[in-house]
Amino acid sequence: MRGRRFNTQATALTRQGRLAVYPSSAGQEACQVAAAAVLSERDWLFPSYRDSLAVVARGVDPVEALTLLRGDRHTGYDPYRHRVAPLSTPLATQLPHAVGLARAARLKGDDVVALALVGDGGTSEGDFHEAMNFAAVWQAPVVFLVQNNGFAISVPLSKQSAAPTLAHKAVGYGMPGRLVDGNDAAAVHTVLAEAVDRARGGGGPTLVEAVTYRIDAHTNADDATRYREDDEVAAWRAYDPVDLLEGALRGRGLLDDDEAARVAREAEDMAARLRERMNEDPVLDPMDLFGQVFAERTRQLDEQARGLRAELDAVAEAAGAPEQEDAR
Amino acid sequence: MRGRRFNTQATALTRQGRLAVYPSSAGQEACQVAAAAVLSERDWLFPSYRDSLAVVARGVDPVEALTLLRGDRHTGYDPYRHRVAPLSTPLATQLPHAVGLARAARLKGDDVVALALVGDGGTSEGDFHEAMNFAAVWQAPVVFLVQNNGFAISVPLSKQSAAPTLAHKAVGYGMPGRLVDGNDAAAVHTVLAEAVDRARGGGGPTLVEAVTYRIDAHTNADDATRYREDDEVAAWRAYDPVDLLEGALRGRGLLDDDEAARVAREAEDMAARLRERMNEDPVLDPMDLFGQVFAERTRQLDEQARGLRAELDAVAEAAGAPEQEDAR
Amino acid sequence: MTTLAARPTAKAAKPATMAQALQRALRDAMAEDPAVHVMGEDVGTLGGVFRVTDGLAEEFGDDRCTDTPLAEAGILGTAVGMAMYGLRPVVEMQFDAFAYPSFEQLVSHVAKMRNRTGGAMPMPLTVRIPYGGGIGGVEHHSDSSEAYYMATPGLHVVTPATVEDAYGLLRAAIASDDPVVFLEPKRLYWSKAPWSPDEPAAVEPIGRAVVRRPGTSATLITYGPSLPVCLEAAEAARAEGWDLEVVDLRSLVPFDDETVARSVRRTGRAVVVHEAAGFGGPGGEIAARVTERCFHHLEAPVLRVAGFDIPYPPPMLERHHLPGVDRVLDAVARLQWEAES
Amino acid sequence: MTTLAARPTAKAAKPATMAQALQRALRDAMAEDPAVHVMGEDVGTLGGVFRVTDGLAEEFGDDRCTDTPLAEAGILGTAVGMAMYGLRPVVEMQFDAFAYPSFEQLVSHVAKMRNRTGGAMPMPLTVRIPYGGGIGGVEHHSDSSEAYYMATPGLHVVTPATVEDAYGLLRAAIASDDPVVFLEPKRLYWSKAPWSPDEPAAVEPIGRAVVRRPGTSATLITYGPSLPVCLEAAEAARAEGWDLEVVDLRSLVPFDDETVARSVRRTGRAVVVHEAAGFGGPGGEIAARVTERCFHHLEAPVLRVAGFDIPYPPPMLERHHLPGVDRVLDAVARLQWEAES
Ligand SMILES: Cc1ncc(C[n+]2csc(CCOP(=O)(O)OP(=O)(O)O)c2C)c(N)n1
Ligand SMILES: Cc1ncc(C[n+]2csc(CCOP(=O)(O)OP(=O)(O)O)c2C)c(N)n1
Ligand SMILES: [Mg+2]
Ligand SMILES: [Mg+2]
Repeated sequence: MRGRRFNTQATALTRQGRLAVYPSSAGQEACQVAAAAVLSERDWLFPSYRDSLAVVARGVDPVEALTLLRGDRHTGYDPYRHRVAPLSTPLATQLPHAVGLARAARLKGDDVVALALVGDGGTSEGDFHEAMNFAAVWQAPVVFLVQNNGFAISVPLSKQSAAPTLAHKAVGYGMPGRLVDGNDAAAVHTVLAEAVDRARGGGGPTLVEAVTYRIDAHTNADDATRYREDDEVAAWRAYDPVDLLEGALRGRGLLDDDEAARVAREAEDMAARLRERMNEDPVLDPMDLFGQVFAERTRQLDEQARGLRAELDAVAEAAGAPEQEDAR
Repeated sequence: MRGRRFNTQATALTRQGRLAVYPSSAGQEACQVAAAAVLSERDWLFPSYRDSLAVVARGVDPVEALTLLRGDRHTGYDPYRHRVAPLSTPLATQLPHAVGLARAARLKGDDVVALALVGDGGTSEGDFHEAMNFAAVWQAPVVFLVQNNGFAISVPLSKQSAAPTLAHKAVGYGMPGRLVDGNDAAAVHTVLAEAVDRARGGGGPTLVEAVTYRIDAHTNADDATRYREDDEVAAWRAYDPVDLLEGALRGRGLLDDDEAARVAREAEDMAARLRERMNEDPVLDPMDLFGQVFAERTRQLDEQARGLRAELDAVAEAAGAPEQEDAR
Repeated sequence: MTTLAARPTAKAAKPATMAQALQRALRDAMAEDPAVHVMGEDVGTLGGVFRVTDGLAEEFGDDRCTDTPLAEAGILGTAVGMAMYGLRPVVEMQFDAFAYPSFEQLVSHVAKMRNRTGGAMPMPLTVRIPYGGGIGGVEHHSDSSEAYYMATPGLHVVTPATVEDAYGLLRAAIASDDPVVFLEPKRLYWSKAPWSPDEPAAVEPIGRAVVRRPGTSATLITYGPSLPVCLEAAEAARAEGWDLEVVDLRSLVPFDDETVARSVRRTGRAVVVHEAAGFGGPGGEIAARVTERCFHHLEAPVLRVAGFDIPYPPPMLERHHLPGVDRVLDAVARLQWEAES
Repeated sequence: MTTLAARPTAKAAKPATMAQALQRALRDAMAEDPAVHVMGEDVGTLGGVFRVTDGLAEEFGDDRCTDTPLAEAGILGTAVGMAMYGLRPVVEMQFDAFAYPSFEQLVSHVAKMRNRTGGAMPMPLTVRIPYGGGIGGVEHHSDSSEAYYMATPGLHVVTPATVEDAYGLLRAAIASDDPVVFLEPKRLYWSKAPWSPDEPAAVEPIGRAVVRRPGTSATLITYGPSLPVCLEAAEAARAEGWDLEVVDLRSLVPFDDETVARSVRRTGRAVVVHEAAGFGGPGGEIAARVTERCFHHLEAPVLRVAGFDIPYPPPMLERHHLPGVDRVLDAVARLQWEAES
């Protein structure tokens, strides 16, 4: 529910120009939340660009999780604080990172599992293949979660793969593959938990395919009517992961109207706080451009920094304005 | 038999310095010869750097097939003459080429199948994955033959893959996978022929794994004793594909001593001719360096060619020698 | 070489965008030659994320304009195979940084295939790559990757800066029997110029630079996304008494030494302007060759205005990174004018 | 910057090869710091195809010196993950052209990770790449790929030309908290120099060029495989009355402008020498920055002697492609000496 509100709020922020772009995970909240929930504190999450909700669910400050998409900085959070790798834009490239980190942790004797997220489209990349193979050969404690939402932007799964399921890809690496209803939060959680346990216990990697659907367009910049039918969307809307979870909880007597109202209020509060904070203009210092390229700034970058400093000073002087400038 | 002689002759040529390097396919002759034999004239073969024997078996002049390794030119043959792509040194990169060519032929309505060769090590590359996937999605008329010879240079299969067999990799792409004894020429031929027929009939791609062994070192420059036991080699030597075939043919009465002697003589002749021709110094024109970079030589290359011409002329003048120089 | 005004002076009906001109070039090439095949991610039904392939799948079918699986090495690798069989693939890479997975196919096969087969196997394929910044893209969506392609013998590297050239150069790229890396300046996709789709411009031969603005004081050498910046700078420079010539390279490979050197010999001063990082970027090559050819005509060293030597910055800071009019004028001011007076 | 003789003057016992010095650098780094992990194709049991990792798996175990599956993007990508966890991976690419599959990981992650995380996530990894020609390799085994890495902000690019530097620079690369592309000149692997493995050279800080041979007439600027060629040319030039200074860059990034400019200001003439193709190669950048800094000291344009703008040729023709002593002397002769007398 909070996840849904996060998505609608973020999408709303793009309309207000407060986010440059937002790849919504509406419809995929079960996967997003389960991926975060299944990990212990010392584990690592490797998100792709669509997974900012999972990042938030892992504990990262929502504003920090959104800076990449707001445009004020790249990764807005310290990856080490909550053990969340940067949101990865180049598809599937985060998968070998997860494998390497998992292996490194195991070599050091640390009890760490890495969970890496990728889309159905991303499974076609060579990096997917190489990461799966390295993970299997090394028996690294890593779990791959494919969120199969049926599309890679406009390209449907049928043009992406001829495999019976994406989970079948596990066979070729000698690792277990699991297929799960990606809109059933409890089911996703169960399957992932099993995989995480196996990894933790030395049983090696698992590939999990969660079948789900992207309710929104690819990003706010995309026009999804070009490539899919309203009917299809409507059908998936009716099979909503948030509703499903609510129904299941109510069915088992774990949620009543009061509780539901409380959660809804909390989600509204969160969205309001997020809206408010995102409406603040970030204060940026252009001189930061040079500070983190290398451990020590090279002389060439010193020189370029001096040049920019002089330009900014000249502008500031001309305007009689303070030197620190705001970003828009 | 001729194949074996080709390998021993080529290896011998490296010792005489007539080949810069030779990656022998001794032990893999059954695969090499079957791969060529199974194709019809209009089909295409996509060899890797180890497959010069298959190239020769396809009809390419042995000297032309060896120029790459002798060092006088890159691809020594016209790929269109026998429909053989250049020997590919960057591993697995030839696989997407085969898929693209097969697709192009089908789009043009031509009855063409592409057969692509790759090693066990090459299956780990991203290009293998992407080629398999494109082939399956496009149902392209292509056959992938993995010659699993147990090693990628020094790295044994156990460090390369955790899959039950490499043929299992087919599952993840939705294509048939076949496992075959790579030292049994008849079996390899049968399995490949089936796959080629399926491709030709519109049934799409097949992955074939042929289990075999590299009897020689990786190349003449390699020292295989560093990474494998003599026992292992001896065991595989005893399971020799040429002997196996001879035994099978004799068993079925298709080969007698006279015939065997005739084939042996032919192989010796071929080797002798090859030795003789390879001992001729190739005549090379350094000016060829500039001729085939682009369809039309750029002004910059014209200028560089003039520079080299002047250098060569100066050398020739100083030596009083003819301008055309030989290559060593 | 011809001297053209900045805006092409076609007998145009209404203005068209660069994206539209590119689309039209693809369309006309496909209509004329059945060997031309377009392929890439989202190029079919969607018409590409920049809509450059809009309508092509509808008009020519999925087999001529194909949505591929999401794998750039696979896209380029299969295109190589198609070219081997006589087709003329036009590959779209979705963004600059997403062409990198195909780097091995590009360098080791596309660029080398003709040469390594003694001319038997040409590679008549075009790789379209939207490049550069200025559109507020998140990281990995704004790289200027032209230096990589320039450093790879066997490739032609072409980039249009005007609507008319977008059409003319893309037609030439597709018609070329050599592989062309065709770099499309993202931030000019929506630039407009009077250009009639019914009378599209002529095919513009690859390899010829053009003087976009004649001038006498100094030469600005540029290409692609930086052309408008240079033209604006040249206008602004008039106030300072400088009459700047602006050369649009259009083709980075082959490089038009004649046009560039002729201009610099005349003006005696030059600044190279591009978005790519300065160090190891195209400007070094350009400055070096201009200096080799014009040394005794130069009043000052050839200067460079380029992106900083940093990974491309986040959207809110990109304007500080991109070479702008002021930075170009600063460089012009440093061309040692005292020496003259 | 220090002025050294061409051959390091260590208190050496017997001569060692560059390959041995590199092996020793890896060994010492691994012995000192358990975070150092070596990985790549055939680096374990075999000791690498050039034997640079010889004995490391035996001494430190398979987990510290690891034979990986055959997939370069996977090797570098998993190394990135290991670096994220605090290790110091040293990756071996088997040959220059076989590093290309890992290009996306290198450009989009290795080079950018520190920057894109605001400094939180450094990438203390080293990518060792044997590069260049001259050893009779078949195609795809002799590329000079340094221009690609120079054009990628965020990487250090280092290349030794002497046995002593091989040790000192590799130690520095591994110790660096920034990613270093460490380019090993293939044809110098078996070059020898007096160098005592028991008293290995000091760690040589990255970023400092060195004058290998002092001279007064002109400066040869070079690095890696071309250093011996330049030293030989400098000897031969004495007969022509030229006293050539030879600068070995050692580090292409960061670039030591001071040492290079100081030399060229003094000599007034310069030639850049490298194997990589001239167009778009390192020489353009070097010539441009030298000219920017030394313009009024230059008697002639900075010239370049480089590989031709062609795919690397087959072994039997490579000697025509590689810059040799004669070609260097020719360039020196074109440095407009008439003007002086
Ligand atoms: C290497 C690479 N190629 C192309 C892109 C451009 N791109 C961004 S998202 C996307 C589709 C991704 O589809 P999928 O993996 O299914 O994830 P989803 O968007 O559905 O979550 C593409 C092609 C990219 N980011 N990285
Ligand atoms: C992309 C790439 N990486 C590395 C190499 C170097 N290399 C040449 S052969 C070889 C091993 C190949 O093993 P396999 O695929 O099993 O084929 P085999 O040699 O056994 O026939 C390696 C690593 C290469 N040629 N291409
Ligand atoms: Mg998807
Ligand atoms: Mg093998």
